[in-house]
Amino acid sequence: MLGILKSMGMTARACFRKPVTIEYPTVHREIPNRDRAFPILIWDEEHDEPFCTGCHACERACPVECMTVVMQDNPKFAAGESKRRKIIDEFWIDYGRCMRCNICVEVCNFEAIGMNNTWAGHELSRYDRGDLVMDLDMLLSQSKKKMVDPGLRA
Amino acid sequence: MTVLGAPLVNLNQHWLTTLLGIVALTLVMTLAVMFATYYERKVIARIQQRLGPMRTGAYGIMQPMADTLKLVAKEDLRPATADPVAFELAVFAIFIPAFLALIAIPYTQDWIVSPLPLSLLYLLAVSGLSFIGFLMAGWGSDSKYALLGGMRAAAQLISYEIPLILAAIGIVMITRSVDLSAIVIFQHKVPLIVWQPLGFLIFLTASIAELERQPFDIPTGESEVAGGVFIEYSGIRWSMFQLTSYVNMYVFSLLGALVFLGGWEWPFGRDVGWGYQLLLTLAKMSIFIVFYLWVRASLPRLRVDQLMSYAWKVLIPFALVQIFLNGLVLVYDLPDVALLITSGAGAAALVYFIYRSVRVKPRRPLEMVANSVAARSVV
Amino acid sequence: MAEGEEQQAAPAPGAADGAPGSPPPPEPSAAASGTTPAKPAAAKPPRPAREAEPKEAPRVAPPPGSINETLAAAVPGVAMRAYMVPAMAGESVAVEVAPADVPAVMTAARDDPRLALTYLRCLSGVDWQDEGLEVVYHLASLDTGNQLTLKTRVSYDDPVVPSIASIFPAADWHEREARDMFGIVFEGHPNLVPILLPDDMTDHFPLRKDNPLQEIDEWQGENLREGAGEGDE
Amino acid sequence: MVVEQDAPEIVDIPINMGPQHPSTHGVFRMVLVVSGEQVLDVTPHIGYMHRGGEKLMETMDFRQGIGYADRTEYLAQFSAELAYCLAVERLMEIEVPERAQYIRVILTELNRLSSHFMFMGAFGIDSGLFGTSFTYAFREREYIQDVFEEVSGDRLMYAYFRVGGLAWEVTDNFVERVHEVLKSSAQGIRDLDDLLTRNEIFAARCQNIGAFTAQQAIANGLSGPLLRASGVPWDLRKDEPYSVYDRFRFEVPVGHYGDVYDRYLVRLEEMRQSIKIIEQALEQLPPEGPIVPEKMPRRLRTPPGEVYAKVEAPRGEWGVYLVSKGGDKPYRLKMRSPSFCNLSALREMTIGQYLADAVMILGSMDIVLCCVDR
Repeated sequence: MLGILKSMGMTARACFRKPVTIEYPTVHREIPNRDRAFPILIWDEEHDEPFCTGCHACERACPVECMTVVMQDNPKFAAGESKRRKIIDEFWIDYGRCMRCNICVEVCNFEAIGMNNTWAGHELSRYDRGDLVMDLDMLLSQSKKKMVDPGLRA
Repeated sequence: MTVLGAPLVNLNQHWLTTLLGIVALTLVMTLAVMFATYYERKVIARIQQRLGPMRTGAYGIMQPMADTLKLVAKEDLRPATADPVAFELAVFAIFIPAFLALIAIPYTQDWIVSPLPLSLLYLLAVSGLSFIGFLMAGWGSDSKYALLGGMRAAAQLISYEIPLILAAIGIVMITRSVDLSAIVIFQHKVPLIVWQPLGFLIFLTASIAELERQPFDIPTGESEVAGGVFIEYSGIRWSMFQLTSYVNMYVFSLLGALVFLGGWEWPFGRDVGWGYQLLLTLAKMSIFIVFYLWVRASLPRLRVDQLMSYAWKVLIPFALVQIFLNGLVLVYDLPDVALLITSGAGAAALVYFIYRSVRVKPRRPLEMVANSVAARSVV
Repeated sequence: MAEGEEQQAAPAPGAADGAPGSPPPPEPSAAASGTTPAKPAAAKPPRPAREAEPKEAPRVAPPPGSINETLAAAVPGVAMRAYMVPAMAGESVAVEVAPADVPAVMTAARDDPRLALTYLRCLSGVDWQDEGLEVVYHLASLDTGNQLTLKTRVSYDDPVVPSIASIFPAADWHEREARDMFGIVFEGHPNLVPILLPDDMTDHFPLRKDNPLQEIDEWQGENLREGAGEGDE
Repeated sequence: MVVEQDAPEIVDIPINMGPQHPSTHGVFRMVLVVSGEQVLDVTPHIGYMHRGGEKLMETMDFRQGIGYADRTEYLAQFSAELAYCLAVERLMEIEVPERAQYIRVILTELNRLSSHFMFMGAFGIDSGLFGTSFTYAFREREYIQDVFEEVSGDRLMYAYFRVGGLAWEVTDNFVERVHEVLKSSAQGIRDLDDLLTRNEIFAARCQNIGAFTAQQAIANGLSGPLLRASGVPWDLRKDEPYSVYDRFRFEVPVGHYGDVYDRYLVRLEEMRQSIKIIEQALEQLPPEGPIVPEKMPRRLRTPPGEVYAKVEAPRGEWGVYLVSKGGDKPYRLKMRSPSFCNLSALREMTIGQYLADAVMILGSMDIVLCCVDR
């Protein structure tokens, strides 16, 4: 009896506390800078090209084999505009398979890949899982538009 | 004790008026139930520190509309192996009695669809019908969960019907009337809760059980029988079950408000106009509703055997004690205050008995081992 | 690392019944050159020669007074091979017995008050390919702190081990799992049906080494372009 | 008149509970044979979530495997990561720096808190509460996850421990944040305590059901709170201290009855003890220092050997039996998951109880189906 009253007292007290939930799709919680969504590639503003040289390090280290990298000779290197001999040609990441372990970021020697730390990196639901395979343009677009300051590095 | 006569306040007893009353009542009740679902979700959300529905309309006020639309538009399924007659009719077997109960309730002095001289008896009788519907639904669904739920519902509803009726008999003994209007008018000076605290406690617990709400929601227990009798129902049929359960909540809240809290009569008397009377009735009804919601959000569910023993070993004996005490007072023509004393003592005894019997038995507390383990010389 | 290897190396000469070929000759030398100040000649840090890396765990004899002696005393007449593996050093002694002796040893280990190994921690199967299948029992005592690793080997052709589910009820599901994954038949088990695998999957043992992982069918690159939208309606 | 031939035959009904049932905590199925409300027999069916994690981890090197350890035990991810890292570290004989050890302990204990909160919430629902305990528990759980997210970047699959230490430094305000969270967690524990512990209905539902004696618990290989509730003071943090657990003063709660109520109480008390441990660890945490050993090999290659590393996860003993033949991948990796071992005692506990109690007993085991099926 007393315990039941205690329970009911507890719930009555809680009634006057502030609700802790938020209206999610319209209100977004602030996410920390380190937040790890999905990997994206980073754009080198200075040379106007991606940092990525297509060295396959991340592809090899990926535990789930979600990446496909194709390397090419850098045309800008031939023109003398860049110091990168090789540059990324094609890059696919299957977001449907990626397990966001940050290993690709850790093994990258050029800081060319980073984890998206914006809400755009989380709200990625698609109607077709094929749409979750991101190509080079999509991977670079956020960094190009300076929408993201990639968070976590190691 | 004086017995107040029952000046029945009739509408013009024309069948058309009655029919209009019934239609209006059904519509109003449907809206009221929609509001109740919204209200319940909001209240429980606040208790749980959530926001509750917020997205349809301002503060989610249109949420019940959206729910209704969704439920009505949903595909109505019937399992292939279900018994079609029992499955389909079960809905009505539960739905109709709940609405039938509404016509005998005096909302104000004049607002009553069908004034019956036996309205209290009628109300209890009608509300006791619904267990047939639960059995039909449980049997007709051809699902083991539904069958279990139906059996539990039947056992529970019948068991708790008895203390409910016995508590009502105590009231009837004092007021010497089974007409609700008369009972309300009897409480002109003092609401019956004062004279019958024990009966009130019994009524309150038994009504929660009749409503199958926590902690007595055993027939529909989500975590055990996964919805019980409703497991195979969907769409409009399921929503009718829900509608019924909320209508029942209103019925019992109104009944409690009228019988124990003085309804529209106490404390302002009969002459304040129907607006105030209605407001008064609704205010008293909402006390019960808030209590039901609050209990729902606070308490876990009893087990079947505990539920049954609570009805048969606690509530029914105490209800009989109440009747006996009332009989003593009436036979020896003791003053009214004797009712309060005896029933109050009975209520105290009930509370003490429950306290004693359900008290968490003192057990050896956990032993806190700080160091003995390390002393076991682990390599 | 260097320190640890020296520690390993120290008891190695005393290894009485370690596995053949277990003496680790490359490691002391690697450790020694690692600890000595850099020689000018060996400008490159001396890599521990990969080829020379031992393929078998170095086994050392358990120190005298270890639990295996008690065990041997408790079940006389059972052939046992006791050893320790460096990483397990100081914790648990491994004892290898023949499959037929497992129930007797287990019963003794549980009931002998000196051992009191009442708690079966874990039961794992290991596929050693050419050397057959191994069942590893990890036992512990909650009273004395004793630890024991019991091992038994069976061949691929006749993977039968007597069940210990009647001795340790805890082994029930573990044995079913080992049957699922390795096809080890636990004789006398009350209910040896697949537990993690589908009920009809009784002829295919996923964790055996002859079951390589299936190639991942990639949803990217060229594959995606060719197969895009295929099978999607 | 005797109507024997017309007497209905009374049959025991087999009830299929799961794989989709509100209270099986995942895709778990049990077939209960009931006579009325009494359970006569139980047959648990597991394996719906079996993903071959052990096989997959055989193909992954020691860094890649950590992500899979997370996914195996998704309520006590840090414990699973820690066991995996401990196994590899023992095999490679890596000494983990102090600071990393302390941070590991802090995070693992916070993880225990969040896991037990999950238990409290779900258990309340099993007992029939309309989600109130769940929201209170999840409120605190979310606060704890906020810290995990700030540190590791993810709310659920942290992949933060590495062989040898940690993947990266914690945030600058880590200590203050943990203190804040501890404060709110203490509040959450009080709330749940008020809501449930003394509640007579809850006690009546929990007491004296699913009781196991110490002998039964040991024989059935139970571990963690279930074993301790049965009266066996066995906690790996005390008995076989790993990491830096031997430096903290805390107590191990031990029950006497071994029933569901004791399991609940043990978990509640463990949460308080966890707070104590974290507070001590925060005090002792070296403010500076490396988080990976200085002489860390670039490629993680283990010598051949085998090791059985175990940690006290919130659900019990999480063991990793790692067999290596040398190289950068395990040759065989067996995960001794506490949920699996505890669940195997379900049958013995449930038979003879009521149907509603079967749900409570299953709830009191606090299983994680991913961890059962691996």
